[in-house]
Amino acid sequence: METNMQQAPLPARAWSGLSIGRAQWAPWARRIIFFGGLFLTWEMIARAGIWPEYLFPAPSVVIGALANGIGKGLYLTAAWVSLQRIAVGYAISLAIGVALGLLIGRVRALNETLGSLVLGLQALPSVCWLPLAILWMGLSERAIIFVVVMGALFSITLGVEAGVKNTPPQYVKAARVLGARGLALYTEVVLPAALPAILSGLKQGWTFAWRSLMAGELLFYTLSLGNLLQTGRDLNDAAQVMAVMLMIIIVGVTIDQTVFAPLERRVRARWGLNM
Amino acid sequence: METNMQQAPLPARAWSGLSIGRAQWAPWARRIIFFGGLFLTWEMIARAGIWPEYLFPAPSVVIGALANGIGKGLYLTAAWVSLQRIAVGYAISLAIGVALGLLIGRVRALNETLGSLVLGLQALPSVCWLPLAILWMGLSERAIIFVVVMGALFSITLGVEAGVKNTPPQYVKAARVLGARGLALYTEVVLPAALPAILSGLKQGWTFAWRSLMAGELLFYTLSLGNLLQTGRDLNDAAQVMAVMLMIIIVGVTIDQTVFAPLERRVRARWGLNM
Amino acid sequence: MMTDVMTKTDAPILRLEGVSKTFNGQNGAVEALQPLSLDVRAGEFVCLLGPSGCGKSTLLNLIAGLERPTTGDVFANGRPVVGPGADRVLMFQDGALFPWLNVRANVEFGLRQTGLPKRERAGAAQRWIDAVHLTGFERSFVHELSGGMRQRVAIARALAIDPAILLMDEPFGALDAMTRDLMHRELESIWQSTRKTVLFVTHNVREAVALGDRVLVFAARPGRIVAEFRIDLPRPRSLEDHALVDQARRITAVLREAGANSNHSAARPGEPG
Amino acid sequence: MMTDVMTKTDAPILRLEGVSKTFNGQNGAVEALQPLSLDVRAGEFVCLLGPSGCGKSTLLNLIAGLERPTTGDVFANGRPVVGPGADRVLMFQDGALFPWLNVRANVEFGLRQTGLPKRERAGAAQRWIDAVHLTGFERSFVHELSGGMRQRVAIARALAIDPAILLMDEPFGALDAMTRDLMHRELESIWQSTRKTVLFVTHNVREAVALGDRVLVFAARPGRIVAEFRIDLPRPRSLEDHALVDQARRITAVLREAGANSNHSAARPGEPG
Amino acid sequence: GAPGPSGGPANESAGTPLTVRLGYFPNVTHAVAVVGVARGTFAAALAPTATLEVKTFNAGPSLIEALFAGEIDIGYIGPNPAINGYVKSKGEALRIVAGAASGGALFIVRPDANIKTPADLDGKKLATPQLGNTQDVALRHYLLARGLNTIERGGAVQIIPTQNADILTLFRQGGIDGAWAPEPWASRLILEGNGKVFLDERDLWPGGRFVTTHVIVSARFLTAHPDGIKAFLRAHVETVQFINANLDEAKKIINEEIERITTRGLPEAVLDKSFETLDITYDPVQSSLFTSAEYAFALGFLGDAQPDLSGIYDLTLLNDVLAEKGLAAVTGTGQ
Ligand SMILES: Nc1ncnc2c1ncn2[C@@H]1O[C@H](COP(=O)(O)OP(=O)(O)OP(=O)(O)O)[C@@H](O)[C@H]1O
Ligand SMILES: Nc1ncnc2c1ncn2[C@@H]1O[C@H](COP(=O)(O)OP(=O)(O)OP(=O)(O)O)[C@@H](O)[C@H]1O
Ligand SMILES: [Mg+2]
Ligand SMILES: [Mg+2]
Repeated sequence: METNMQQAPLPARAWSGLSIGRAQWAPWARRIIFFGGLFLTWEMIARAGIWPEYLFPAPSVVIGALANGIGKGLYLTAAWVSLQRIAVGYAISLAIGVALGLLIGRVRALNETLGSLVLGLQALPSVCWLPLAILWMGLSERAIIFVVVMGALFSITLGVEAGVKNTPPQYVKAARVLGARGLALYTEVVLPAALPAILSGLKQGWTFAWRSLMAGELLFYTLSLGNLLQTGRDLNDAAQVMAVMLMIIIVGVTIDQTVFAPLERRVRARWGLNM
Repeated sequence: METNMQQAPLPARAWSGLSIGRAQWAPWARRIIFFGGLFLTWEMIARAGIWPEYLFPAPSVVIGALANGIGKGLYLTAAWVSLQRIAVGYAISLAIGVALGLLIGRVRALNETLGSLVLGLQALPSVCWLPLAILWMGLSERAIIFVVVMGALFSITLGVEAGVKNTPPQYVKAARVLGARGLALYTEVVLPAALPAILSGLKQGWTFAWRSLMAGELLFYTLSLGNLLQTGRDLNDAAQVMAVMLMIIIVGVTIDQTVFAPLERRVRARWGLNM
Repeated sequence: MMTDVMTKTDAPILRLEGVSKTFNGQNGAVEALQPLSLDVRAGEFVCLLGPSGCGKSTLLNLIAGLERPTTGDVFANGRPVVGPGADRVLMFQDGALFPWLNVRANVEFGLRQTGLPKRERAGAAQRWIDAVHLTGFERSFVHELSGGMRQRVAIARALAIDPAILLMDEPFGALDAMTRDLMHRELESIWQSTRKTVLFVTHNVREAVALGDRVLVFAARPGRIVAEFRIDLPRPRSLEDHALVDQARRITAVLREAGANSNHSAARPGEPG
Repeated sequence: MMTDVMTKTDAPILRLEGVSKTFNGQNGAVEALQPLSLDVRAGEFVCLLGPSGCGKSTLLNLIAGLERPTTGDVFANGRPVVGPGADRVLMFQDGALFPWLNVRANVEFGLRQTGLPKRERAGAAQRWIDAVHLTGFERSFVHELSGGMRQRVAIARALAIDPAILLMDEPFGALDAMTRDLMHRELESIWQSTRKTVLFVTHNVREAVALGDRVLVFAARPGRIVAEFRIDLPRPRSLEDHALVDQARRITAVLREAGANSNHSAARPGEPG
Repeated sequence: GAPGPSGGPANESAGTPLTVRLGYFPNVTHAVAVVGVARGTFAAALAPTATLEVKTFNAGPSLIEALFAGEIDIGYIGPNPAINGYVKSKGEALRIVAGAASGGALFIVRPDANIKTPADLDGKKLATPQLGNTQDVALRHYLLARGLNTIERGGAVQIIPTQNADILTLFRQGGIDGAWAPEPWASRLILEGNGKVFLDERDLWPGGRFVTTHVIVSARFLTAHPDGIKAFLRAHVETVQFINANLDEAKKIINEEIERITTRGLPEAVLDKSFETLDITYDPVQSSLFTSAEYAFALGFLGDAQPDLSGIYDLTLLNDVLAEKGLAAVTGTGQ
């Protein structure tokens, strides 16, 4: 049996090495073609002159603005400031949101009360939180982070709640008869069983953290993406607005590709969800 | 055998009627206690005078403002206008988002390209869409609805995508060997299998439709919740801001309780997800 | 046909008093179990036989504490059952393995709940993985296993936590004859050395006779016990033993009648297709 | 030990040429099937026996077109298999019923894909529901059924679409003896009246002998066919028939050896617990 | 700057040096604040008893909220938010202690909209920055006075309150025919949107003066630290004088500051044009505030009862400072 077990792995490993190599390049090629095509189309539409350039600039103009902003060091500093805020805000939302989502998803009385409230609160635009942020946190970083948390928290909560609610009951039953109780039941069964679904909630939460950050950064002037965006808009500088949009999209796609997508892929492979 | 089958149902139906009656009241009692307690706490904090009333009004003041606004017919007209917009915007987002989510969730090449883009686009605050809305739609209802769609669409897409990706592959395999192909595979298997997860995406999408509506309505002034909110803030009328927030929460909770929650309950019962 | 359930002199480890269960489904109510009383002595090996849908799984769920009876009470060790307990472990018909854990972690799951130190846990888990012949698959995930292998992991997982009462729902259904044979011997020796109490659901009459001290035969719609057999054959028993085969044949006859009394008596439908 | 797979004079409905499958799991690669060639005549009833994890389900998956072979090719009706087709239907080991559909809709599922009119669909579905003795449960949902009932729904669902090749993965594993008996007769009569080609995985040697024209015995790790038996006993066959029992005994011996040659030869682990 | 230790609404704790927290917009209408901060005039005037801390905002509501929350003590702000803040806090939160700018609002029209006389405005689409703000009220009052009715009142003129940035977009696109906008938007409508001046709002006011920017102070801070405010106002008046005496240098400072804070300066032409209609002054032009409030009330913007604005001004400190410097006092207190 020992020999039987060892016989197979050798050729297969070489094989899997190959196929991973292949699998890693194809997506990037696709991505490059896709985004390249997108930019090309955009450029062509912009050049066709259907819309005035000051409203619908070509990507070359936008990238020029971006390069200029980055060259002056402004955009990178701004992005760095914003990234720090979003990191902190997202981390806080994550911690509270996961706990809250677990509770709401599994405790029926909480679901009926707090759950509805969360859904209501989530519908509130970030601008509603600005006065309270100033009132409770003062004119400080904390106020901005508060706005980020208010924007992302409920989204994460709802995502976790949904994941947890849709946990196949069979797993919970199995865990209960095996002696899992209280917290362990949540952390060792409900949470991992729901992880594929929860991950999508976290992804949504991440994007809403961005949205709220852009609103929160308008509380007062600091060099940040939110203010660059607003300044661009105030000056009717479509190129700057789009450059900031591009930065948000690039950061978003990068985070997706380096954090969420691999995580999701691994989780799904492990959970046997790939077809 | 006939008699055996008919024997059981009789007592059980009476029984289930009873338990439904019981089950329907308890949640409402809990909800009333919960929200009642919430308002009481809020009132007490506000009355304690830690924060100035013009920044942190008591619920009684807010409800006064609400009653006044409703009494004058303003709030209801505004809510009606906003509700119509959100209904249209949400319906459009739903149709496109479900289709897009299905595609992204199941077609790998699309996932790697369009999927990332959606994630990036979702991170954009609604304010980014305002100039493009004016550019493409002009000063019309369509511009506002465009903003709503841009706000909710990607959230719904991501929700559907996640649900679809996490479809147990066993179901798809079974459907394929039973002859399901192409569209039928999606509409008859992937979509229903993912429905519990998709519902949560739709719920999130609904709340983000609200957020975007509030931003979109600022495009130009019309009597609407978004403008009442902004006017409230411009006038430093905290009571009005909170009254509008309250309206949003109330509408949100109502929609949750009358549309999403029962839908979710039914789906989960049918899918056997209740424990 | 219904024989009275006998009571033992020693206190039963498991006692069911007028336990019944009715489900309210989309299809109206289904009386899964009619009121039923049953005593099980500590160390007894009870096999449950019966047509599909007669309430065997439901009964195990009630004893495990996963479902509450519609009427009646379940007592384990004299205490009423209000939920799952470490004294009773249920092995599910479909395995219900955790897909996010590999084989080793699945087997260790119950042990981790008891707070057993890591080293001992690993040792115990490995012993059970070896016992179900999955050595070398410790790090595989559930979806990488065959049907029979999954069932074996489920068995190892249930046995690893060493409960007083083992509730096994068709545990050997997906096993090949040889593994099944091995598992019979394994289970019997565990049972004999630890004097566990076992409730064992199976569709295999000979398996029931080979393993059980007592065999309960259920009928369906509504679910109820229609017969009870004591098996006094000496152990270890062989599936080929004449006395065993005879006993099995008698039970099969009763079972057939139980089936005939429930829905199988329906006229055979016309040949479809 | 390995006997050559025989070729028939009439064109085989199913032909496997050097088909092998290796999985790359978290635990390294597993060679589920060594290169294997096999011809199946139209109308043949082939039973697959073998220890757990020897690649039986994998083989059916390959034929169904759900997995692509690592090497080799599968031909159905002379055309290479590149995906699932209406000519081959696979019944899964775990049923894989759709929880959002009730019993009737599950059975109708395949028929709906063929575009059969509603009325005919309902009629055919009802016939099959009756055939698996689930009359009265048409509107129940999957989670409201017992394990055996689910298996029966899966059987009805697969048979309803009337494919030329039926791939059945332990279809009767969760059935009680009597239903199993009925289903045997049902399946045999369907097979005889429609001359379907059946590949049937089971762990029950007597079942294999009772149903099959041919019985293939697999060994595990790596998965391969180690023996092949033609069963020429007259039909209908009885499980109690002497010739059948003898044949089964011979196959069991081979099977035991096949098992012994794969991982069961590992030293029995120490008594745990 | 680094967040100061001065939390809470107070600053009342004696002993520790006083921190004066100033809020303003990096904008041409806030020129006094921008220049005063940049040249260190405020900080110098407050030293050594108090230090200056600045926060810059981009919208009125945030600044007022910060003042309400006790996060800033002094602010530069337009008449609308000042009135709203005063009314909403029932006169508790703030006082206007000086003016900072006058003028700087123009009615710009598109050349191809063919608007020559007020009568041509009928049936046109006109934009204002915000429903009920100074420009919105001015436009509505202007129309009403000329017998033109808006759509809401059964007329044909459509007024579209929309954000300044969108006004420019719509103007360029031809989505609107004209806009009543403050500087620097008015200048940008002219320079970037090719707009024509239909009316300079100064022409509507006696002496061509109407308030555009104020200095407001938290009422509590004013009571607790009148000396600090006085010192600040001294610097304020000096800065006004400096700007008026050195307009070119001031413009340069302003644009540098705007660029420093928002990363982007204004085009020089826009800046120059803005200062053509904008007057930098410490006079709060009280009468214009009251008049504008009356118009607003008549148009239904200030609620059901005419708000009592009598206590909104506290100009004694400003007049003290003016007296010190031998300048004429600002007049016209009360209605
Ligand atoms: N997706 C997979 N990834 C990795 N290994 C797999 C995968 N699927 C199957 N295997 C391995 O392939 C081998 C054969 O599996 P298969 O399911 O075909 O066995 P089987 O003969 O059907 O067994 P059983 O009788 O227990 O159902 C097993 O060793 C299993 O671990
Ligand atoms: N959640 C449920 N809702 C409604 N009916 C149910 C539910 N669970 C079980 N039933 C019904 O109860 C009856 C008994 O089911 P049970 O699973 O106990 O049968 P079983 O004896 O284990 O059968 P099998 O041998 O097929 O596993 C069946 O008729 C089934 O349809
Ligand atoms: Mg069962
Ligand atoms: Mg298998």
